[in-house]
Amino acid sequence: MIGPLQLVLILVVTFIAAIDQFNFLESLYQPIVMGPVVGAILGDITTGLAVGGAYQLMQIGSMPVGGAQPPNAVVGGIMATVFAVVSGLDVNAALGASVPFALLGQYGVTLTFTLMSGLMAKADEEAANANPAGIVKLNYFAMALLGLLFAGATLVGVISITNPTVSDFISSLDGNWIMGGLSAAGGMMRYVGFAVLMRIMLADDMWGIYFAGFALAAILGAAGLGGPALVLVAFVGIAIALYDYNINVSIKNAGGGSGGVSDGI
Amino acid sequence: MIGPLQLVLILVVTFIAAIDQFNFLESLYQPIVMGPVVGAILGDITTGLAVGGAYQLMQIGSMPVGGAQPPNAVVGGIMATVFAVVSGLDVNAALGASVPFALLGQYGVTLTFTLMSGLMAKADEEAANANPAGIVKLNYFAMALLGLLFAGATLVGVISITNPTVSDFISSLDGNWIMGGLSAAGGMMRYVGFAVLMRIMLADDMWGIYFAGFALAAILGAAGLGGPALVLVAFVGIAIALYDYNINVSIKNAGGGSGGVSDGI
Amino acid sequence: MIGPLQLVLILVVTFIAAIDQFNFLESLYQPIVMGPVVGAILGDITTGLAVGGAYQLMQIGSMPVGGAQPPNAVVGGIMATVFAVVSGLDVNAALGASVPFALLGQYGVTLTFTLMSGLMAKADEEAANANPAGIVKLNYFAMALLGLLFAGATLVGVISITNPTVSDFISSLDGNWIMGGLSAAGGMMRYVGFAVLMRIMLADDMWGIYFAGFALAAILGAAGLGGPALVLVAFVGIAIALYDYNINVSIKNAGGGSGGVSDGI
Amino acid sequence: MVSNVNTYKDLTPARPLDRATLNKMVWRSLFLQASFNYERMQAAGWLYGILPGLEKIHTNKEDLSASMGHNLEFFNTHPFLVTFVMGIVLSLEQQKADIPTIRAVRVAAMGPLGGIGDAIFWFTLLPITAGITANMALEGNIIAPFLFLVVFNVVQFAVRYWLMYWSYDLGTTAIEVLTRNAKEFTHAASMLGVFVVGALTCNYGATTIRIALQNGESVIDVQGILDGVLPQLVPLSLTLMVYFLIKKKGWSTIKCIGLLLVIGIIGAAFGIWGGNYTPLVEWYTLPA
Amino acid sequence: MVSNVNTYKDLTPARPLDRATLNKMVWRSLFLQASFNYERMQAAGWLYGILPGLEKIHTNKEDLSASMGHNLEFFNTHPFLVTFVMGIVLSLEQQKADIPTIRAVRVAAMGPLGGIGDAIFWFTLLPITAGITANMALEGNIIAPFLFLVVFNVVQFAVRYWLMYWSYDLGTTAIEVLTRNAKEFTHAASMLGVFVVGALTCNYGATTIRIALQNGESVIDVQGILDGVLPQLVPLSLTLMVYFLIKKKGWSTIKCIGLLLVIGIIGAAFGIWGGNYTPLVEWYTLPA
Amino acid sequence: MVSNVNTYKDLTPARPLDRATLNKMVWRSLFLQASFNYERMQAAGWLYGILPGLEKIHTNKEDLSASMGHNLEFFNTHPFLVTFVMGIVLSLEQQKADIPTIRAVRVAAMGPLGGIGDAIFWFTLLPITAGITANMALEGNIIAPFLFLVVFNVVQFAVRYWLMYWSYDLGTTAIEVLTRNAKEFTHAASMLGVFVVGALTCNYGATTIRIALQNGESVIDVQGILDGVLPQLVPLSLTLMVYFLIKKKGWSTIKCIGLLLVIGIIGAAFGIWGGNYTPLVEWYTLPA
Ligand SMILES: OC[C@H]1O[C@H](O)[C@@H](O)[C@@H](O)[C@@H]1O
Ligand SMILES: OC[C@H]1O[C@H](O)[C@@H](O)[C@@H](O)[C@@H]1O
Ligand SMILES: OC[C@H]1O[C@H](O)[C@@H](O)[C@@H](O)[C@@H]1O
Repeated sequence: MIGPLQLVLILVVTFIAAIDQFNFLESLYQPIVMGPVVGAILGDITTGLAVGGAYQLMQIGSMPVGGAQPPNAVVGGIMATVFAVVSGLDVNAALGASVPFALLGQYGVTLTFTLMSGLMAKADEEAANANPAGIVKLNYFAMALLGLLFAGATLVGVISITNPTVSDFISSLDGNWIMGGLSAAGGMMRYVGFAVLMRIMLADDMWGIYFAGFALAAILGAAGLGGPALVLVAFVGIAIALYDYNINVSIKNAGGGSGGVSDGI
Repeated sequence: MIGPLQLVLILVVTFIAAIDQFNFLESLYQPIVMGPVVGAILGDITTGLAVGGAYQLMQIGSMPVGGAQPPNAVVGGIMATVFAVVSGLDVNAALGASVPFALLGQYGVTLTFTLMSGLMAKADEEAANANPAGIVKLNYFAMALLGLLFAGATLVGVISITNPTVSDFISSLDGNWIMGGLSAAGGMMRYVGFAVLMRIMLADDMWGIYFAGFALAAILGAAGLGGPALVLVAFVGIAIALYDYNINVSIKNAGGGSGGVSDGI
Repeated sequence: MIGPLQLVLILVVTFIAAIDQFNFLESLYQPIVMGPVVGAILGDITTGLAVGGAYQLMQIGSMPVGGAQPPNAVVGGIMATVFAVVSGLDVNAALGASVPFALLGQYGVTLTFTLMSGLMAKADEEAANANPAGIVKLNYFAMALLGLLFAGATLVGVISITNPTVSDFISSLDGNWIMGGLSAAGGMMRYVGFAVLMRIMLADDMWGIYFAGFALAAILGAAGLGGPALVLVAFVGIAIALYDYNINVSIKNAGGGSGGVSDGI
Repeated sequence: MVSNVNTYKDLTPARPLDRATLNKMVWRSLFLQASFNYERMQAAGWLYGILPGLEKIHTNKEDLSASMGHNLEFFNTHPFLVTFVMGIVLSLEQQKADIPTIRAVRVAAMGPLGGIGDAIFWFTLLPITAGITANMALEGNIIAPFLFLVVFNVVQFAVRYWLMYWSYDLGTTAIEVLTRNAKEFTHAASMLGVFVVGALTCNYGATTIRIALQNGESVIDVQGILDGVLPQLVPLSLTLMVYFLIKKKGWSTIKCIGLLLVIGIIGAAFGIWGGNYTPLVEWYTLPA
Repeated sequence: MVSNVNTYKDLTPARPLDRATLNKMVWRSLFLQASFNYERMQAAGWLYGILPGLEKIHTNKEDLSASMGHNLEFFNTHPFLVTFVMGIVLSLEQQKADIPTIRAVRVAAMGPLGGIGDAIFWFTLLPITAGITANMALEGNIIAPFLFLVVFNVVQFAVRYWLMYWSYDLGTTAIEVLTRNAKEFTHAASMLGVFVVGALTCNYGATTIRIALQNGESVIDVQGILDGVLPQLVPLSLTLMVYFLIKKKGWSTIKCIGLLLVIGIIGAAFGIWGGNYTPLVEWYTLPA
Repeated sequence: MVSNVNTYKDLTPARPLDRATLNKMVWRSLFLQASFNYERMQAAGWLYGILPGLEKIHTNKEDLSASMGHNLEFFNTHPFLVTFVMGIVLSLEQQKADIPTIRAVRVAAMGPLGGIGDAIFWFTLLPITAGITANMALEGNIIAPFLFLVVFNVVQFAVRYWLMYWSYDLGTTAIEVLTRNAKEFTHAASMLGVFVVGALTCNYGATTIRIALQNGESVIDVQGILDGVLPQLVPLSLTLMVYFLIKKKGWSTIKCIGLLLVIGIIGAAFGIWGGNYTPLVEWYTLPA
């Protein structure tokens, strides 16, 4: 059902998206883009668009922060589109069926990040030799590695699901509790992102502001302002931040530098 | 219609609740508990539960603060249940008919608190003699006094309403303007509690924050967040309080102690 | 259709309102008052009330600030009422048809304010001669001038629209894009007022607070609190202002005057 | 009775109180208001609560008498937070601090803790737990009262225990912490309290206006008009009125309660306040 | 005209002004803007307002002339708050303060009071009272205009009277209060004002987009999409644009008004702005 | 590898970098994370990005080696904001500042910029643009992906360019600005970030409870009850749990992700989490 040219094109797109997820535009790889692109390759751009949009909404807020990897949207998004167009699953089922591949992608990233740690000694060597070309090459190599790993994962995915046994099995998973659990877990990944941000930024005196932000979002949601919520949150947040900055600068100047930002209770 | 054992049980329960309203768990006495308990004694737990729940909602926010007594929920709640189960009034009518008894209870508390003032001289004597047992006894005496007064009030209440003339009269009061006025006044009691709190806490520079709290609650109510309103108010309030604390400590440290919390405009 | 007495009364009312828009009660001139008054003169108080209310709502928020003149509500409101009662236009059409006259009024005010600039030299002379009466006369003169200009504009308006050609022409303008554009522009005039206020008050460190106010109003609107919105905004604003005052006074006192209000980022 | 002794006879610090005594006093703290009265409020209940500690600390009869004496002075705080004051005061007693110092600390702590406690426990925790479970009760769910009792009391006991141990263990440090930034802490806590009370005024406003007039086709609904000006305007006005009477006119709360009773009944006579009743004077007909 | 006299001839403080004169000046303050003009704005109306006081204070013709002269300099504030400035200035005149001092105080007060007054009276009190009563008027209630006039003017007169007496009585103290923390007061008041203006921008935003396109089954409603991004985005953008033109490009308000007229009309020609009209160029069909 | 050289050999400031080199580095900054790894994160990508500048500045091989060496130390910030760090560091390199100074500035800038950038770009800009366009996509609008790419990348490139030029031009002044009020700036920026993260926790909370029980006529809907206590209570609890594990128990993020996977799957086995699936253990029947 997938011709060889189509397969090659999908692998090329995967290669690019894998790199783009951390480099270059850091946006091409998003499901809302990959969905229609893969859809177009497979001859059904409309379905691709629908899957891409749905996947995008599902994973909104699950971003890598400080390097923490949620289930991977690149492999996930591409495979969901393949499921919908080729296996004919409906959008929801396609989303569910793609979860194991998203986990595979997550694993691929973690693997690359671990392997690349080993190459840092090599980088130090190039630095010691004042050899810029070596640094350049090392970076290119890492991107190629990630791209190839992802293309490989997608290849395995595409081939296996065109195999009737596998695809029957996967379809049968729809509505299964494991899939339900993976989806639920997928939705929870963003909390890791939030927690990491809090570890970075939240000083002891800022717990209140965290809960205040929560409260504001709750109000906006209940008032039917879910859409512009974040813009309005930013408005209020900027007011608070500017005020905080000005007051603390005033305090510092008043006190000849001895005071300044308090260190919490 | 009320057997002797039932009567005794009700009086015992009243005795306990009267003490509990200021001591021990300070929660057993609440209508939501007393309703079903008295209902169970009278053989109709379901009605008791309904009356208890309704009374609880009606008097929410009417708490004694600094000793100021609103109409009494103990006698009120118990008598409302008796009205509903024994006299067969519907929930609303039972609530209304119980108001005079709630006022009676309020009077009982005020009386006790006045009487006990007189015993403080006795307490001083025990202290002068370094006699702990005397202090213990004095406290037990006061609780027993309150319990007995309340049991008495309930006894009068129960006996009088099982008297057909009295009960007919009370039923006839339903929808009467005096009952309406007493209910309205009951709803106003909480404002005294609020005002007392304000007198305790509200410095001149805090009028704004009072109105801001009011505004936030208005928004929460309008946005359909009446339920979680107070939690969200607490979230925002904690943010404000923490910020205030940190800023004022910073100011104090900056200024070598000369500045600190301003004393209002 | 308009008798001579009615015409005279309208001109007298216009004369008074023209002065009142900047002096005396500064409220008589509002469309909600002028509508029913002119309606009464023309014998249809009900229509006058309706037009006055509608015009008032349309121009709410368009106030002169720092002397900046929006389309004029005095001539506009009076003419809209005349249109509705005499020409029988429905309320919306009457509002639209009155726009050119509102622009005429705006021009009249600008003209007066320019002319009066020239008389300031005369005022200096009276001051040099320590002649209070001269100052008094000058002020009376200016008010009379404005009143007469406005009465004139209204006279022209009333006469021309009782002329069938003119009135047919004006009716034909209803729904025309130019009228639509004038209405849209009229609605935009208030932004000038807002911007002028911002130029006066907004220091660099206050951008946040501007957006916070915007956000609060957005929430209030969405929560269905459009009516009490400004009261609630004032509540919160007062809280912020009081807090700001107290904190900055504290900072100043802490630092021996060196610190105080910060001058923005 | 203000005691006239200023220092204890025996100034050797006593041995620290053992767990059993502390626990016992947590339990006794439940009866803080046993002999509540208008003269000294919780004074005798307070003394009852700390007696087990005082008896261990002051082995000397004279000192016990002196200590009991000054611990019978006016006292009032929130019942759930009293163990915090207990812990600090007992640690001072144990170290045989000057009596005026102990008094000052006791008085300084009881005021703000009273206000905060009322706002947090009587006006926030209670309404939330009782409100939710009351609604469950109205739906016939028999779990409701149990759920209420469990949640409310778990919080109550956790607070009482934890504060007792925390403040006693910190001992004088607690006082240091409390006093160093006391003004700032009180200010911030009061801000929180006032903010919550502002919200309560709106949230629990329970007074509505009944008046409504048929005006041709349409109905003039006074409450509706007021809501368009400011939701809960009547409760806000009444609260501010009571505050004004207490603060500026020095009214007692009992007098305010009386006034509200009068306002309630007279208002109902004229059909002003909302509710299900027939006014005495029916000067308007409710639209159908 | 900036006066070149710096001190009055007669430096003996005049007798305090009597109630009748103060009242008279409150009434005269109603005509502050009688001779409003682009050169000195309310200058001559201001002088008119305080003349009764000046005549009592400066019995000497030369001083009266000097005083009238410097009180004819540029002046602009909010009409309802002018009596506050009157009170302070008159108390300074009475004490025969230096003219530069009087000028400085007058100028310092008029600016912030102008901004605050506009925000509070023109943009808050007026819309609330006029808005509510206008809605009553639309329902045919003839009470509406009366209610509007009463509420609005009760506030106006209360403010004018109270400020006059308060600021005159405080006399120099008022100035002390005002000047000691003037920077802080102005900052706080401006915060309030800016906050309110931010809210007004959203609340009174009156410009909508009319464009809507049929797209197969569904309708692409531009205003709806914008509302999903930020309610009142267009009014906010236009306000910021005007602010930018005034602040950074130095445009006059009249030029801004002209620009908005052009934008309004050209936009309507292309059917961009909401409203009930037929565009000149119909490049899209409104979905039914 | 922490370099052991502290000053460059050649201390003559290099010529300012030309536009072409700056532009080139903006482009290279797009590949900051090319060789991302768990040991030094963006270190090698960071060096790759500034190499064109370093090569121009350090004509001497030894210095180039020293500079490359210390620029290979641990580095991590938000990719879109990296050019701000680039600009400052390059201006310091050009002036041949001490290596420890350069290191300190680099480290001081990368932390807060990382947090802020994540909050603003990953959690605000991205969800807004992707969210709106995803909804358009679901309606079949093929413009959606293009709109997303254009808006997102216009912002990205504007930010990258502008920050590079701004921070390089300001040069040492930027550092002065940044360091003078650095503590205050970081505090304020963190406040903003924390506030936004609080909002995100509520706004993007994606975990619901499926459990619902038929209770006679009525349905006990657990999620509904929780919403009555606090909307998004479950996401808040889970976030706080993860935060606690990371902060207090020192868990790695990978371990937290594993835990959530387990919680997700076990919960689904018992039908706890919302979603369209059949639990393994069906201990309750969903009401119809
Ligand atoms: O947290 C800062 C930064 O950390 C890592 O570099 C990645 O996860 C980025 O996506 C993130 O912006
Ligand atoms: O106000 C503090 C305190 O005062 C009195 O003791 C009682 O009314 C308590 O309920 C209250 O908590
Ligand atoms: O801005 C202050 C003041 O300026 C001018 O005098 C007029 O536009 C007034 O309406 C306004 O109050």
